[in-house]
Amino acid sequence: MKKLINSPDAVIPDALRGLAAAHPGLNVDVENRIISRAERTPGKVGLVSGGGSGHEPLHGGYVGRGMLDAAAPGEVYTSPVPDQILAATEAADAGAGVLHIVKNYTGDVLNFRMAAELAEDDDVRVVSVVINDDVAVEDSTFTAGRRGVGGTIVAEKVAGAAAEEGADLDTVAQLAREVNERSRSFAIALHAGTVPAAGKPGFELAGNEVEIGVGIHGEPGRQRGEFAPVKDLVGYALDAIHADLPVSGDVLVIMNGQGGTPLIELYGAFAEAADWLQGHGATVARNLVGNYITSLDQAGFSITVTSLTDELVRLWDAPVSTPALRWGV
Amino acid sequence: MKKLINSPDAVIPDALRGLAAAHPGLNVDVENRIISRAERTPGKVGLVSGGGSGHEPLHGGYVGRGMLDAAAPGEVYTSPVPDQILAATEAADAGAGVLHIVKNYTGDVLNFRMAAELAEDDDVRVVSVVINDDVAVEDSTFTAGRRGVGGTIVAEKVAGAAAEEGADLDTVAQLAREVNERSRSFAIALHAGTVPAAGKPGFELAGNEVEIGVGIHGEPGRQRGEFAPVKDLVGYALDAIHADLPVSGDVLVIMNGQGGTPLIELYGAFAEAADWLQGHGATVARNLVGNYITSLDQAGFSITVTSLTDELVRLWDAPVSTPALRWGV
Amino acid sequence: MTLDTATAVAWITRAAEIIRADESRLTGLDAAIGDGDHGANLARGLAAAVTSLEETQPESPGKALMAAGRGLVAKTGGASGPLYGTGFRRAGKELGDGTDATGVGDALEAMLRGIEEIGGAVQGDKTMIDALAPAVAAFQEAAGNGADLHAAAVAAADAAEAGLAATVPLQARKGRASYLGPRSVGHEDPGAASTALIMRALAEVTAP
Amino acid sequence: MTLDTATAVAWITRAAEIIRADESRLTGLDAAIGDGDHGANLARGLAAAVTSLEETQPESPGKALMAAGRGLVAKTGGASGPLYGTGFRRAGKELGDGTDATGVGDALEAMLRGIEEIGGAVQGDKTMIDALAPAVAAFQEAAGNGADLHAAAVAAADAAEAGLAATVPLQARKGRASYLGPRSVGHEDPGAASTALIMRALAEVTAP
Ligand SMILES: Nc1ncnc2c1ncn2[C@@H]1O[C@H](COP(=O)(O)OP(=O)(O)O)[C@@H](O)[C@H]1O
Ligand SMILES: Nc1ncnc2c1ncn2[C@@H]1O[C@H](COP(=O)(O)OP(=O)(O)O)[C@@H](O)[C@H]1O
Ligand SMILES: [Mg+2]
Ligand SMILES: [Mg+2]
Ligand SMILES: [Mg+2]
Ligand SMILES: [Mg+2]
Repeated sequence: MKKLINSPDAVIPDALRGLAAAHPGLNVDVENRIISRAERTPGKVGLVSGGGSGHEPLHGGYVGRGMLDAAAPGEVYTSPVPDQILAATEAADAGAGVLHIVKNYTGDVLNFRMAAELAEDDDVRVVSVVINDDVAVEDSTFTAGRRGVGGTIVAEKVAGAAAEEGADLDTVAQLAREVNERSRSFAIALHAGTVPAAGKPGFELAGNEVEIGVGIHGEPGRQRGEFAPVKDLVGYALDAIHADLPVSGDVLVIMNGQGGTPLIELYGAFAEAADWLQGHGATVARNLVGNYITSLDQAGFSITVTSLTDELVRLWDAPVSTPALRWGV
Repeated sequence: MKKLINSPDAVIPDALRGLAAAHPGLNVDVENRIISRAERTPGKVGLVSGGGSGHEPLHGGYVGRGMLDAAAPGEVYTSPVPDQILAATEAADAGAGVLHIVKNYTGDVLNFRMAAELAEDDDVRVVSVVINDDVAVEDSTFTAGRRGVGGTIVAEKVAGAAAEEGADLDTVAQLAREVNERSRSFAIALHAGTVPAAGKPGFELAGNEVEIGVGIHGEPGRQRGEFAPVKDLVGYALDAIHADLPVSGDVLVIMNGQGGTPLIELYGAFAEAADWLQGHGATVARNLVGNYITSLDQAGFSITVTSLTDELVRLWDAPVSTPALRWGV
Repeated sequence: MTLDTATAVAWITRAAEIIRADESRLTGLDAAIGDGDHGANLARGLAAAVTSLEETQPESPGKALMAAGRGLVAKTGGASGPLYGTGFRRAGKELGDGTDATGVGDALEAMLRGIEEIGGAVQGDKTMIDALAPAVAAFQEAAGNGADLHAAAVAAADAAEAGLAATVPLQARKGRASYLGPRSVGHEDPGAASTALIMRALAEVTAP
Repeated sequence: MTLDTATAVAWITRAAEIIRADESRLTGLDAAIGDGDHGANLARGLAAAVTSLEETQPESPGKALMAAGRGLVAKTGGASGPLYGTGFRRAGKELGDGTDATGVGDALEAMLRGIEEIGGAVQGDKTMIDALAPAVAAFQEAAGNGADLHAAAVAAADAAEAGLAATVPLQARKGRASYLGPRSVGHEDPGAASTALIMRALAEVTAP
């Protein structure tokens, strides 16, 4: 394994040091692993998210005006711990309560739940919204439910914009829930990423294989499939999304890279997605193409489709200034 | 070779279709491979760049307000052809002449030169600035001179901002030249990228080897070195830069990924660069951390250091709205 | 022999040692059907539990397990941190000032109930419960039959290992492995494996 | 035999064929010390040259080579497009309405001068010049000694191949290979290899 690291143990503190050096507008507590905005707006609802590291720019890259107030990154692919989430919650609290945006993984849900209890002990009101947009996982009593993936970014952006406008905690939480209900994602990988401490890829694929329905933690997908032209892979992903929540009207599309796929391929994949959606009567009204929620150096894509309303478009378009998303300011 | 493509031949048109679908504010001529701004500002100096494909977001990703007016992407790693550059030049011309920002490669220089001659035949005044910031290559009569790499982005941003303000062609060109003189870059790769038509990596490295002083075309570097902690690799690159143009005062740093390196590693590398520069008495006044000039899915980093003036900072901070860089608007 | 403070501390210390020694096996199990961090998570968490014991110098075995649980929650992360952390805290609360085999059986049952409560898993879901539930049952049965602490702990450890083996043919219904659907069949559950090690540690430190 | 229009067209057509057939060898040479696109570039460029000949139906061999040169410039890209394109255009200008071996020698010399002029390379820089310069010299010497077009072209092709072989020990001083410094030693130059093929194509189409 060759990586641009000092040692597997140092990956996260080193990345946080870099984030701090690159973005002087953020408070980065390297030791306690909390990234927060330097200024609090009194009376604004605070937004906190977090999860395992290895998904950069998620989550630290979405801290800033118009999105998160604080983020708590855990070890690579491991949810953060309650004390850390509590500290992020306290950093985000400006008197109007705090929204926890939690991706649906047992570890994230449990650790955030413990943190929320601790915060309530400190008289900080916390509402949690659990994101579970990945249609690769059946949502049934036979699973831990769907995973949270790309929809998280949309929820953070939309809820963050509403909080910036002065909406109250319940309204902000309701918007995050609405985004989650309107968002679906699906991912396919060509090569697994390598966790630095493990030193080898999470799964091994043959030259003609792809991993279908993967998550963002290098976990194997629901099945292995045959490598195919990008048009077919994107079509497969969109079929799965469409079967779950039929696409129509204006949609936001995130054509997301998993960390090791270059932009030239993602644009090609996006071309296929735009064609497919047009063929199914939907219009790509907003989009992101690039690396927004990754799995270290994994190669592949995920696609997130959010069915838009005028209000969601307005909040999506609202100014944002974070390391990873910036416009209007 | 597994890539998100339909076929090696379709990579560029597919990516251009995707760019068109993602950015309705751009005119993308897929057949003739020209990306241009939808609107021309009469009397504004036009900026044109181009080069091989495979470096995304360079160059099409830098077309838009405050940067390029048009870009001409060639085949993968192959400079564009004169007719194409001519068409981009004509798309960019708004009556005040056109600046060609050309990276120093024999193919780019020759094809841009031919295009400039053709444009002058059509009474479009063209000034060319050749970027050659890569200190890995000795600039001597024994080489084709230094390669143009990351400094290109800074030149395009600064010159683009000046053009937007109404500066004339000679002023805009002089700024691009100044950026070039003040910029130095160096790159190290961990794995070569794979050209789709070739189907295998440009070079093969053993598990403990890195390629030192690589360019952006999967060409081997000047030497092979031993894999080492990122602190040492970044130090090596900065030593080379510093030996050529001693760093001091305020600098702009681009910690750039080569396409296959995840952001968590680039932030770690940036932390080391910031420490090194501070230790050498320089201050990182502005920075970019991410994939800005890539080599398909190559793993590794390049670092570009531009020594700043107040005027350069002002022009760097000026509003920009392109697929790859956006702020202030 | 009762489970006194020194034994409780020894249990956690020994568990930390053997989990650390078997870290890569646990990680390998988790890589196959999860995300490959269970070994690292638990090694880190149990090391924190040991530190927390050193720092708090607990005066009772109950306080020792509670301190260990807090250390686990504070440093493990992932699913196993809150699950084991809550489990040890509940066990500690139940255990109080130290007790014989029957009391320890109650404490282990409290651990099981705590983990079931916050994780929502039941036996057969292919989780740590599949090792813990039979271990607790075996411990209680042995204690009920008059076994001493060590003998009951050995029975529990054996039952946990059998429970671990029984996870192989199961399809996971909780945790990350559930995302794999039928592909989760044919592998040992990593959390069940770590539970078996933790039970074995108890058997070791209670040996006369 | 003079180099008439049909022969000029045949030269380009044959060159396109053999470059296409040897595309992967050229690409391999370029991958070793350049960027691995020379085979694809020239195959694409010469195919465009052939298309341009079909479209323009040139009336003279000079016009044929000029049309081929324009086609090459318009589609090849990279360093070799402008270099070969300019070379063929200059050769075509010099060639005019067709001529015997001596006149073809002058045309080839014009090609060489054109490439030298825009590329700035001299013999020994490890470029296509290292094949072309000896080929032109050999052609002219043979023609000066009374050889016919075919014999002169065979001499040129042989000299180009020898020139190619002689690039192996050289360190590149132009083009991408120069970035490798001493690491460029020990490889054939891809542009010299394609020049040798183009000269061989001339020898073939002029065979009686
Ligand atoms: N809901 C649950 N109830 C009980 N145990 C669970 C549950 N979810 C997961 N586990 C256990 O946790 C183990 C995984 O722990 P770990 O790898 O540390 O956390 P994560 O899954 O967050 O990466 C699984 O093998 C399983 O035994
Ligand atoms: N300045 C030059 N003069 C003459 N020939 C050159 C020069 N630069 C490069 N070449 C030739 O061009 C060949 C490479 O062509 P090609 O691979 O198509 O272009 P690129 O180098 O732009 O990828 C080299 O092998 C060399 O023979
Ligand atoms: Mg985990
Ligand atoms: Mg090239
Ligand atoms: Mg795990
Ligand atoms: Mg080449």
